[in-house]
Parts: sequence; structure tokens; C-alpha cells
Amino acid sequence: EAPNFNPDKITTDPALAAKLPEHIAKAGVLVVGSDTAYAPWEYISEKDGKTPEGIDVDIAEAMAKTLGLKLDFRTAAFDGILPALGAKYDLGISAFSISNERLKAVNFVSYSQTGALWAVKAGNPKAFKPDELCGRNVAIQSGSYFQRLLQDESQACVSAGKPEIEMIPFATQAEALTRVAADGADATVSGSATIGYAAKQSNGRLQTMRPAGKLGGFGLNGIAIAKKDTALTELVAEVTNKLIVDGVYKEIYGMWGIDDSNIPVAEINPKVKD
Amino acid sequence: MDIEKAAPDRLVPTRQADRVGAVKLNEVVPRRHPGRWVATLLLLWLAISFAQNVATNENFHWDIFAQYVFAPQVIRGVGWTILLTVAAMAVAISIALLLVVMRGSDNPILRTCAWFWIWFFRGTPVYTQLLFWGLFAVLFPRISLSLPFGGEIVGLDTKMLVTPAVAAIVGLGFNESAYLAEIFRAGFNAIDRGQLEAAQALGMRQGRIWRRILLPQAMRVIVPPTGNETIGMLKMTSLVLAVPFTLDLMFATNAIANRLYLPVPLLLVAGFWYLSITSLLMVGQYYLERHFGKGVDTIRARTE
Amino acid sequence: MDIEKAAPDRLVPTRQADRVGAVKLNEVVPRRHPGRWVATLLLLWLAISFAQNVATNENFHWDIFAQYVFAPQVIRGVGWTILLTVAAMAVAISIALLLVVMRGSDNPILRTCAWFWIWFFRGTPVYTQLLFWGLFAVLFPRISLSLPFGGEIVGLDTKMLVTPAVAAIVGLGFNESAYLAEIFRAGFNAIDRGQLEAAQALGMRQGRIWRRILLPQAMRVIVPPTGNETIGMLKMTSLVLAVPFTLDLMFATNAIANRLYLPVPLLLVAGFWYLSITSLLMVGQYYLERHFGKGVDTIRARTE
Amino acid sequence: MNAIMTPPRSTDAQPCVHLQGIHKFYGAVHALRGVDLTIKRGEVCVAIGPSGSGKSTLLRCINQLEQISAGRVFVLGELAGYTEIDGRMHVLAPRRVAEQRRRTGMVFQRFNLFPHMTAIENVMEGPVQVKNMPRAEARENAQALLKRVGLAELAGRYPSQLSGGQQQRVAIARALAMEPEVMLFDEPTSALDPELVGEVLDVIKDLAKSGMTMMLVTHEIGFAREVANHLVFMDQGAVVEEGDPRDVLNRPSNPRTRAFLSKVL
Amino acid sequence: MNAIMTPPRSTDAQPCVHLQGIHKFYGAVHALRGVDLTIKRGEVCVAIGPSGSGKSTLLRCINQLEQISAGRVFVLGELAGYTEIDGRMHVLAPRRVAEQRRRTGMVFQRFNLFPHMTAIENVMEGPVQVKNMPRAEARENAQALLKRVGLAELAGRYPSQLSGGQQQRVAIARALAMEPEVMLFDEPTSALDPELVGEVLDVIKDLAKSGMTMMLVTHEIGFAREVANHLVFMDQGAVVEEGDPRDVLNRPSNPRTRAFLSKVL
Ligand SMILES: Nc1ncnc2c1ncn2[C@@H]1O[C@H](COP(=O)(O)OP(=O)(O)OP(=O)(O)O)[C@@H](O)[C@H]1O
Ligand SMILES: Nc1ncnc2c1ncn2[C@@H]1O[C@H](COP(=O)(O)OP(=O)(O)OP(=O)(O)O)[C@@H](O)[C@H]1O
Ligand SMILES: [Mg+2]
Ligand SMILES: [Mg+2]
Repeated sequence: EAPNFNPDKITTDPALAAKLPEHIAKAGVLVVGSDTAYAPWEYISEKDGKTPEGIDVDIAEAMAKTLGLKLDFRTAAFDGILPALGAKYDLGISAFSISNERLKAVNFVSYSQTGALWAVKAGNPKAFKPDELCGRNVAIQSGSYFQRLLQDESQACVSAGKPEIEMIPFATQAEALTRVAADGADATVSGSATIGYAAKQSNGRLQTMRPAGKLGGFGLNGIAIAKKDTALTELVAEVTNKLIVDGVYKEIYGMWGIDDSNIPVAEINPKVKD
Repeated sequence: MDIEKAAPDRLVPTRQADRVGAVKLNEVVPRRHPGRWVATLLLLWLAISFAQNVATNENFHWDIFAQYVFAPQVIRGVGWTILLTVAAMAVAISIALLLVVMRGSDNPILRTCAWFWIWFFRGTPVYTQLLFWGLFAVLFPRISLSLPFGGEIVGLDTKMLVTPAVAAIVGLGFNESAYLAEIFRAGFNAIDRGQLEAAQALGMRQGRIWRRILLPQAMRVIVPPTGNETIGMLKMTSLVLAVPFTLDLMFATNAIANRLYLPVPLLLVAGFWYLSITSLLMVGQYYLERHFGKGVDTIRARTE
Repeated sequence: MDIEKAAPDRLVPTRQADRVGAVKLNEVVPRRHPGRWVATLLLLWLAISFAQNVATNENFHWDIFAQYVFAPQVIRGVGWTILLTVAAMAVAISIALLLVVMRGSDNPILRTCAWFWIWFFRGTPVYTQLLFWGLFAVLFPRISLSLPFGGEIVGLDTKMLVTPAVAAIVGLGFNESAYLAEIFRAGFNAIDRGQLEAAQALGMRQGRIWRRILLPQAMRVIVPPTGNETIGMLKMTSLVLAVPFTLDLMFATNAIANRLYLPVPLLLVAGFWYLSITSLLMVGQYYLERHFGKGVDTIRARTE
Repeated sequence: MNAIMTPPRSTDAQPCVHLQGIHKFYGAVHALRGVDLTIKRGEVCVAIGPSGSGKSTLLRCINQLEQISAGRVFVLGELAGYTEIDGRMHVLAPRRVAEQRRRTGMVFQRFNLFPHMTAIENVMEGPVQVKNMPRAEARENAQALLKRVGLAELAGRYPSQLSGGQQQRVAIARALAMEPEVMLFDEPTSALDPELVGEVLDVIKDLAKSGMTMMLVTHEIGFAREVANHLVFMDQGAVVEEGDPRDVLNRPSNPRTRAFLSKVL
Repeated sequence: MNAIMTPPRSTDAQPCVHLQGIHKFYGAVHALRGVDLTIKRGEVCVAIGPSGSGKSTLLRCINQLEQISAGRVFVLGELAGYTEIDGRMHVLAPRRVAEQRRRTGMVFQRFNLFPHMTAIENVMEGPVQVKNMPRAEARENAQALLKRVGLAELAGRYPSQLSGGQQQRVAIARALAMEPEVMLFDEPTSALDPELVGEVLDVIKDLAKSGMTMMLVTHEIGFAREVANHLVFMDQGAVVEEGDPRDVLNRPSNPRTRAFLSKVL
């Protein structure tokens, strides 16, 4: 059922491949670290329970092909990816959202943008309204970009003298969705791709709602590269821009049904709001 | 028995007074163990070069460590972690004692219940258990006393009862009780049967016998593995995010790491605190062992 | 001592033959415990209504449970989990025995090393330890024998040495060894000193005494808490994603759960398997306890 | 029974312990085979017999440490352990059993002192925990009892710091602290070095002189001759011979008694 | 010494155990205060004395279960535990100490059988583990030894299934299995019921007859009189009197010996 992206039509760009750092070129493999627990961006395939698939996997595949490399897309815990960038992993592609604080630790090359989407129990029994969040209880993935946005919203509620948003943080987005489906929270919010995918998986037990206010904007996702690896960062940006221009990204996002994730140009360490 | 004290082969005295009163003591030359010293030097050198590497390796980001090790949210996390540990161990110890008594009951249903409890809580992962405790209020919104297929008699909103803190403590405590029950069983089995009979002969009742005679003696065997379990519990509190309970040490450091994208120094912060608390617990264990060893360990009976 | 066997208050016989040979036995009427029966009924009723709720509650998605409980990747996960448990326990037991011997050594540096090892590995969270084992190759790319501040003598790429499986087993095993060392210490301390002396008097050497005389007797006290630890290890394997090692049971079920966005039924799948393996381990523990209790537990010495 | 021949030391001649047809089975082992025995108030009854003859089992049945299989045990006129209604034995509540036990004191071969308590704490434990005596009063009594058994100075020592003879004397003081009406001794000196035996036997002799009702199991035939006024010889779970100690020891009528005495004397 | 007066049973009169000025301190306790003692080959030396006089300590020093504080222990002509170079005592390797210990057998008061092994396994343990004897041969020897101590049928029982007397006989067989040249017995019967004492003493008597060199600590004066050909009386860590048993027992020259014998006899 996963879209079948075919990287064969992508050809190797010798000019770009020539810029590869020596150790990668010699190995002939692009090693990508990812936590593979965030469908549809990256998850473990149903077929054999081993192979990762998802949007990020297709993107990594396209990049590797462009550079004339084989792709080694490896699963790792989030805590294990970041310190090992530049040593164990060449790139980290795991739907990382870019923030100013994170930019101090790693280099990011932006490659997609993510809008938010709400999920509520089918039929919206709690009469949740995306434009009136104060006093609601919201299940959320702990540490996610959307948690920070909600914290701002909650702050606004308090300033306006309204009750704050009650956040219930979970280790995984799946646990947050389970809580909503079981009536344990009014709603949950995450990236549009994720929520859309989850709603489809839920066999009609969940429904989605478009966000309003601050959550209506877009956040940038980035490919993480070790801070000291400037050359590789620039190369990744060039490759990404080439793939954007060639329409490969548009095609991948289209296949996964998230056209609005496409960005016009990839930037190195882009300026973001927070 | 302390092995080291019992084996005179190795009781080689260090330099000592060479006479006591009028007695000229033997001048004993200990055996040399050149191999051991080489091994020791090797170990020391390994430790030093490791420490040197750790201290200078930039991956450890010691500046970030220093910045956050005493941050208020970390300190608060330490407090909650200690609180959870203590509360959950208290729950676990109470239930474990009950389980040991139930297993010794003459009522087969109580015995079966105890066995089942131990089997179930030892058998399933604590993360799963915690998740279900978190979902408890959702899955069973009302606890109500009702006729099996009839109407409700008394009801209570579960949400009031099972707050995240309660769910965390109950979840950790129930899981731990099963492990402690096994430890306690071994401890009580080690007591000489004559102790029970002597107490019975005095006309003491079962409850008093347990409390005054059996428990204090069992403690000697129980304390070291229970120390293990307490230290294990300390680390297990990091799983309470499953409930979700979000004030413990691990959550606090994870949240910072997630924001900064620097997991290693924050793991070191958490590790530093866990190690500190463990050290405290080990000191406590030492004194507990000494306390319950009184009359037995401190004054070693002669053996023939 | 088995408490239940020792307390004749509660040795109330159930209906029995009323004569043996020519002797007419007393017809004993046990005490009634109405309160206990009420409690039992209450428990049973609670269990039934709980089970009923669990079976019918759609949040549990029993269809998904049934679909995946025997899925090939889950079965493979079970295999790897068992393998990791066994291998890590083997590492842990070997090191723990060494630690116990080191703690009894007359070389203060070896004693200190053992103490430090136990302190460190008990004190830090195993997740952090595993993460560092995973990062080992990154933090220390080459293991090399070199002069403290001079050049390298021999070197080896760490990556070759510390594969994920090795890191997982070593990480889990080292951590566990510290806990087991405490348990073993308690076990050896429980042996009567006369045993050591009898063996020494036969002219046995230290190593043989440990292996033939002390260890088998200590096992009786060691097995129950070590059973706890083994079962704990079984669940601890779910942390090896930190390495990252991605073939264990918990990873397999989590991967499915994350794809389906249905954590509960997959946690039930994992729980089912953990419970099954634990049951097997408990059976094994029972037989081990029986084996090492031979000569002591099976034939109960009379006490006066 | 022949015990009537020795005058009881106390004026009251009511039976203190009365056993009727006691049988005891341990699984298939028939440890007691129909024992009848009466001990009068003030009597000192000594049981002797070969190893495994059921002496300990008998004492333990009197104190309800074993459940009898058949027969009746009466202690101080009360049926021990049961109420009999229509020939059926209704088990007493544990509380009642504990109360019955308080009226008998027991001293074990291996002392069984509580190792985590000092000598005086061992002696105080019964009065404080069972009789709810105030600690100060219990301590005073305990000190007096320890003095009586010659251990006034060792009150603060743990059992592991005492010699065997000293431990056994603490055990006797512990039993006496409950002010029992009958004292049971199961080979109180057989775990002691020969030199220490005397200390303990002296204490028991004093007790006998004070008129305490006692039943003793011992291998010290000389001692039995000296203090007993009722001797019981047991073999294979039965009382084979009983009566005045001088009669039994000097002119045993039963061949098994004779065989045994020839070995031990 | 007077032991010469009784003809040694073996032809060889070389000293088997030779102690020179042994002192032993346990912390501040001065347990042995300069003991000199020679036991010749074939001699049966019995040590008696009050509790705490250092008898056990002495035996344990001979077998290197305690480290002496001063003096020299020679067993079978070899300095035990050390090599002496220029008056300094160099500790022997554990392997050498173990080898020395093999030549002496020790029987403890509390038997110290290995509870996890059957009787025959207990007896086989030494030969198999220490002498690397094949199991089949060791089993045959062990069976013969058990027969010698009268336990042929109980070879398969665990210690907990044996009476005290039987356990002690297994312990003797276990020590004999190593074919020691000297046997040390520390109160081998004092943990036994009076009836069982005879069994063990009979085995020891047989051993004495067979010419085995032995040192025994015991409180059984009658037995000492019967088998000993060298009696040692110890008090407060010193040998107060020694010589022919008949002389020492019947005409003790030392007042402390007299006081002690009056209590135990
Ligand atoms: N718990 C038990 N289980 C099975 N048999 C037992 C138990 N206790 C005692 N017996 C058996 O009951 C019989 C009587 O034992 P008891 O201890 O009363 O003898 P005793 O006369 O006290 O012997 P001793 O002088 O050795 O103490 C013996 O055959 C003994 O083996
Ligand atoms: N491990 C020890 N630590 C301190 N003092 C000890 C130790 N072992 C023995 N002693 C003391 O050494 C002295 C001699 O003890 P030893 O056991 O040799 O006496 P013994 O003659 O064997 O007495 P018994 O007849 O009671 O066995 C005693 O005063 C005893 O208290
Ligand atoms: Mg007995
Ligand atoms: Mg001694």
C-alpha cells in the first residue's frame, strides 16, 4: 500500500559526486540515521519487519542516486543519531524540525515544510474547535515542534485571562492518538502527513481538522549534518536544490499526498522564528 | 562467613609490631604477586587514559553539562524521582509482605491469587503496565460497585482516583512487589525454624511473631537484594512518561536534550544525579545491613 | 524453613481417612473464615468483570493482536530477545563471580576496582550505558596500546570489535554483573565457615573450593534473586534500541505499532510473549532451586 | 499410676498435664503410639529413652507445637487446641491457642534464643509483647530472673557473645518470665560441653526445689535420679515403663529399659 | 618426654608433629602462650583441658587453619606454611600449603560434611579433586572406607539423612580417603547424643590399633585412658602437664589438672 517511488530514472550527477568527501566516496555508501518510528515519514515496512520505508527514505534514496552512492538507511534512537553524525552516520534524516537552539548543535539543510493538522475522535464528541484551544486537553508528542507551538498558544490563553491548554505529553505520537481515540483527550496535533496517515489507519475512528491561528503556519524540516562538516552541508544543499528543480521532491511529496510540503529552495541553516 | 576473613592463606599480615610483651613474633614475608601488580598497573593506566579521553573529548560537551547540572528543572526532577522511588518502594514492600503471608496461607484461593499476582507482574514489561495504568481512567472511566449484570450501586470517577502521580506510583509499586515477594520468600526461608517455635512457645501470636521475630532476622538476607531493587527502581522511574508523568529527572533532561539536540551532555547530567543518589542509597544500605546484622555479623560466633 | 509447614496453628488437615490401622484419628473441624471467603468472592468477581471489560473493550483491538501475535518478525524478535537475555546473563554471571573473588582479594587495588565497578554500573542507568556502548566506536575510534603521552604501539578499529550485537550483550551484561555481584556476595556470606575449613583441611586449592564446595551451596540462596534478575534482563533487552540493535521483540512490535498507529494491541503481543518466556523461566527456576536444594531442602533435617 | 507413690511437692494434687491415648503420625511414621500420662502439680517428670523414641514429639504435643493425630491433651484442666463438641474436635482460634501456650514454658535443646536481641531483651520479649507489660517493669523482672540464673552481669550481651551454658540459662529465664505453671525441657544440656552442663542443671534443680511442675527429657541419668519424682521410659513411641525413679533405674522391669540403661549408665 | 615410656606402635620413632614455642594472638586474646609438643609416629596423643584453654586453636595451627603468631610448626619434618630464610618466614604458595595439608586429616566437632553431596561423594571429593584419582577408583576406595566405619549401606544418603554419629563416621572416612599420615580430631563426639558416642569412639579405637598417628581433643576421659599413649593437659593457652595417660589421670601433679579432673570425671 506504500507509494512505490522508483529512483531508477534519477541519474548520477558526476559534478556533484566529485564534491563528495573522500571517505564517503571511497565507501560508496551514504549512511543515514533515522528513528523509523514516525509514519509516513519513516517507518519499518510491513513486508519483512526490517526494511525502512517512508517519505524520508525516498528522499534519501534520490540523494544517494544523484551522488552515485548506495543508500544505507539505518534505524537508531534519537539520542544515538545526533552525537554520531559525521562518524557513524553521514546524514540524519528523521523529520527533524529546525529551531534556532538546535542550529547551534548541528547543521540543517531545509528540505520540506510541515503544516499542522488536528485529529479528534470521529464525530467530534467533545465539540473541539481549532480556533478555541484555551482550557482544552490536548495529547501531544513530547518534545515535538507542535508542543512548542501549543505552549505559545497556552501562554496566550493565560495572558488573555483564559484557562491554559492542558497538555498530555507522550513518548510517541501513536500513544497520543490512542489517548484521543479512547476519549482520554479532546484532540491531538501533529504534522499534516502524520495525522492524515493516522486518520486513514484508524478505520474511521479518528477525523482530522484544519488548524487555525499560530498552528496554521508552516514549520521547516531539515536534514541534519555534523556542525563541522561544512563541505558536506553545502553539497547536501546543492543536491537538494537540484532535486527540487528537477521536480523529484514534488513527485515524492505528491505520491505521499502532501503536496504542500514542497519548498521552493533548500537553505543551509535557514532563519526560523524560534 | 566472610571469605576473606576465613581463608588464612590470604591473611598475610602487613608490617606489624615484631613483639607483643615478651613474645617475639615471627617475621613474616608475604608472597609477591608480580602478575597482580602488572594487572593493576594496566588497569590504572587504562582508567587514566580513559578518563583523559572523556575529559577532553568534545563530544561530551562539558560546558553544557556544567550549565544544566544544577538547573532548576533538573533539581526538581531529582526531587520527584526520589519521591517516586520512595513511594513506589513503600507500596511494593507493603504488598510484597502481604504476598508472602498470602503464599503461606491455608486458603488455596489466597495462595493462588498471590501466585498469579507474582506471575503476572513479573511477566509483563513495566512500560506496558505503566501505559495501562495511564489508560486506566480512560478504559474504565467509572469504578462502580454493581451487580454483575445489573445496575450500579456506588460509583466513582476514576479520573479523581488515578491521577498521573498515583498511576506512576501504583504502576511501579505493583510491578516491584512481585520481585520483592520472591526476595522476601528467600529471606524468610533462611530463618531457622526453631525461632518460630520459640516464639510460639512464648504464646506470641502470628502477627507479632512476623513483626518481632521473623522480619528482623529475615532482613539480614533481604537487605542486599532489596538494595539492588531500590537502585533498579530509581532508574525505572524514567519510564513514567508512559503514564504520562512528566516531572521526573529523565524527562527533565530529555526535554532539554531534545530542545538543544545535544543528548550526550544531558545524559551525563542524568547519570551524575543517578550515581549520586545511588551512592547515598548504598551508604544507607551499609548502615541497614549493619543494623540488622547486630548480634550476628558484628560479633562473629566461633565455629569449630 | 517454610513458614507454612512450620506453624501447626494453620496445619489444619482437610478431610482425611478417619483411622490408620487400629487407631481412630481425631475428627478435626477446621476453623471457618467467613471473612476470607467474602474477600475471595470479591476478588473473583473483580477479576471476572475486569476480564470481561478487557475482552470486549474495543481499545484493545484483539483482531490486531490475533493478526500479529505469530507474525514472522515477532517470532524472530522473540528468538533474538531470548538470545540476548541468555548471552548477557552469561557475561554478567562470569563477571559477577570474578567481582566476588576480587572483593575478597588481599590486593587493595583489586578490591577497589571491584567496588568501583559495582558502584558505577549500579549507579548509572542502563539506557545511558547502552547508548555509550553504541557510541563507543564514535568516541573512541581506535583502541590502541600506546605510551601514556607517546605514540601508538598496536591499534585496532573499534568498529570491527564493537558490533551492535556485541555492544548490546556487553552493555547489558556489564550492567547486570554489578547487581549479580551483590546477590552472590549475600549468597556466599550465608555459607557456614566450617565448609571452607573442611575443604581446606582436605588440601583442596582455592579455585576448586570455590567451584566444588562454596558455589553449589551458595546457589540455594542465589537462585531466587537471580531468577528475578533474569526476568528483569528479559525486559531490559527492550532498551537495546539505544545501541542501536533492532531485532529484539520490543522493536519488532513497536515498529508495527508505529506503522499502524495502534500501540495497545502490539504491547499486548509483546506482553504475551514476555509472559510466556517468563513462565518458562519460572519453571526453570523451580527445577534449579530443587536441584541445588538437594540434600538440604528435599530432606528436611529435624530441628529441636 | 505409680507416680502416686512419690508425694507431690505441692499440696494440690490435681493433674497439671494429662495425656489420653496420644497418637502422632508424621506421614507414614508412627511417632507416638497411644501415650497416656499424668503429671501432677509440683511433680518433676523425667522422660528417658533411646533416640527416636518420641520423647521430643511428646513434649511438643503438650505445647501444641505438633498437632496430635488422635487422643486428647489436657493442660491445667483445659483441652489443648480444641473444643470438643459431639466427639468432633473444633480447632480453637489462634488467639486462644496462644493463650493456652502461655501457661506452659518450653526450653529447647538448641536454646533458640532470638539472635537479634540481647539477653535481657530476649527475656523481656514475652512479657512485653504477650502480656503487654510496661517495658520498665518487664526490664526489672527480667533483670531479677537473669540474676536468679546467675547472669546478672551479662544482660546486655547478644546470644552470639554467650557460651552455650549461658545461652541455655537465658532461655530458661525467658520461659520463666511468662510465669508458666508447667515447664517443659527438651534435652536442655545435650548441646553443651560437659563442663557447662552443671551450670544449667543447677538452675533446673533450683526450679524443682521451688515447687515448679516440670517435664524434662534428658540423657543425664544421674541428674534424673536426683531431681525426678516421676520417671518415664519411652521406646518406639510408647511409654514402656514409668514410676519412681529409684525403682525404674535400679530395678527396671522391662527388658528394653534394661538394655538402654546398660548403654547409658 | 614421657611418651617414650609407652612403646610406639609403629617401628619408626621419628617425630610426626613437632611444635616449637607456638604463640597465637587473636587481636588482643593470647590464645596460645608458647606451646612445645612432639608427637611421634604411631603415637595417639590426647589433649584435654577446660573450655577456652586453646586445644582447638592448637589443632588448627597444626593444620594451618590458623596462622601462628610466633614459633614453628613442623609436620612430618617439614616447616608448615613457610620457608625460613635468614630467620624470616616467607609465606608458601597456596599450592604448597594445600600439598602440606594433604598429609594431615582433620575431623571437626560439627562434622562439616558437604551437605550437597551424598556420603560417598563426600568421601570421594578429596581423592578426585585433589589427587586426581579416576572416579571409578575413588568410588571403590570410598566404598571400602565406608564399610570400614560401618556405613556400607548408607553410601547414597545425604548428610541431612544421617544421624550425628553416622555423619561423624562419614567425616572420618572422608579424612582417611586422603591417606593422611597424621589424623587430627577436635572433640569428635561432643556434638553427639550419648548413645551415638560409642559408634564413633569405636572407629577411632580401630584406627589407633592400626597404628595411625593421631592427635585428639576430647572430654571423654575414659576413652582417653583407653587409647592414648600420650596425654596433654592444657590450660590458659599452655601445656600444663603431659605424659603417660595413667600417670596424668591418676596422679596429676599440677593443681589445675587436679581441679579439672575432679569436675569431669
Ligand atoms: N517432622 C518429622 N517428619 C517425619 N518424621 C519425624 C519428624 N519429627 C520426628 N520424626 C520421627 O518421629 C520419631 C520420634 O522422634 P522424636 O524427635 O520425638 O524422638 P526423640 O525421642 O526426641 O529422639 P532424640 O533423643 O534423638 O531427640 C522418630 O522416628 C523421628 O524420625
Ligand atoms: N576467632 C577468634 N577470635 C578471637 N578469639 C578467639 C577466636 N577463636 C578462639 N578464640 C579464643 O581463644 C581461646 C582458645 O580457644 P579454643 O577454641 O582454642 O579453646 P578450646 O580449648 O578449644 O575450648 P573448647 O573446649 O570450648 O572448644 C579462647 O579464649 C577463645 O575465646
Ligand atoms: Mg528429641
Ligand atoms: Mg575447641
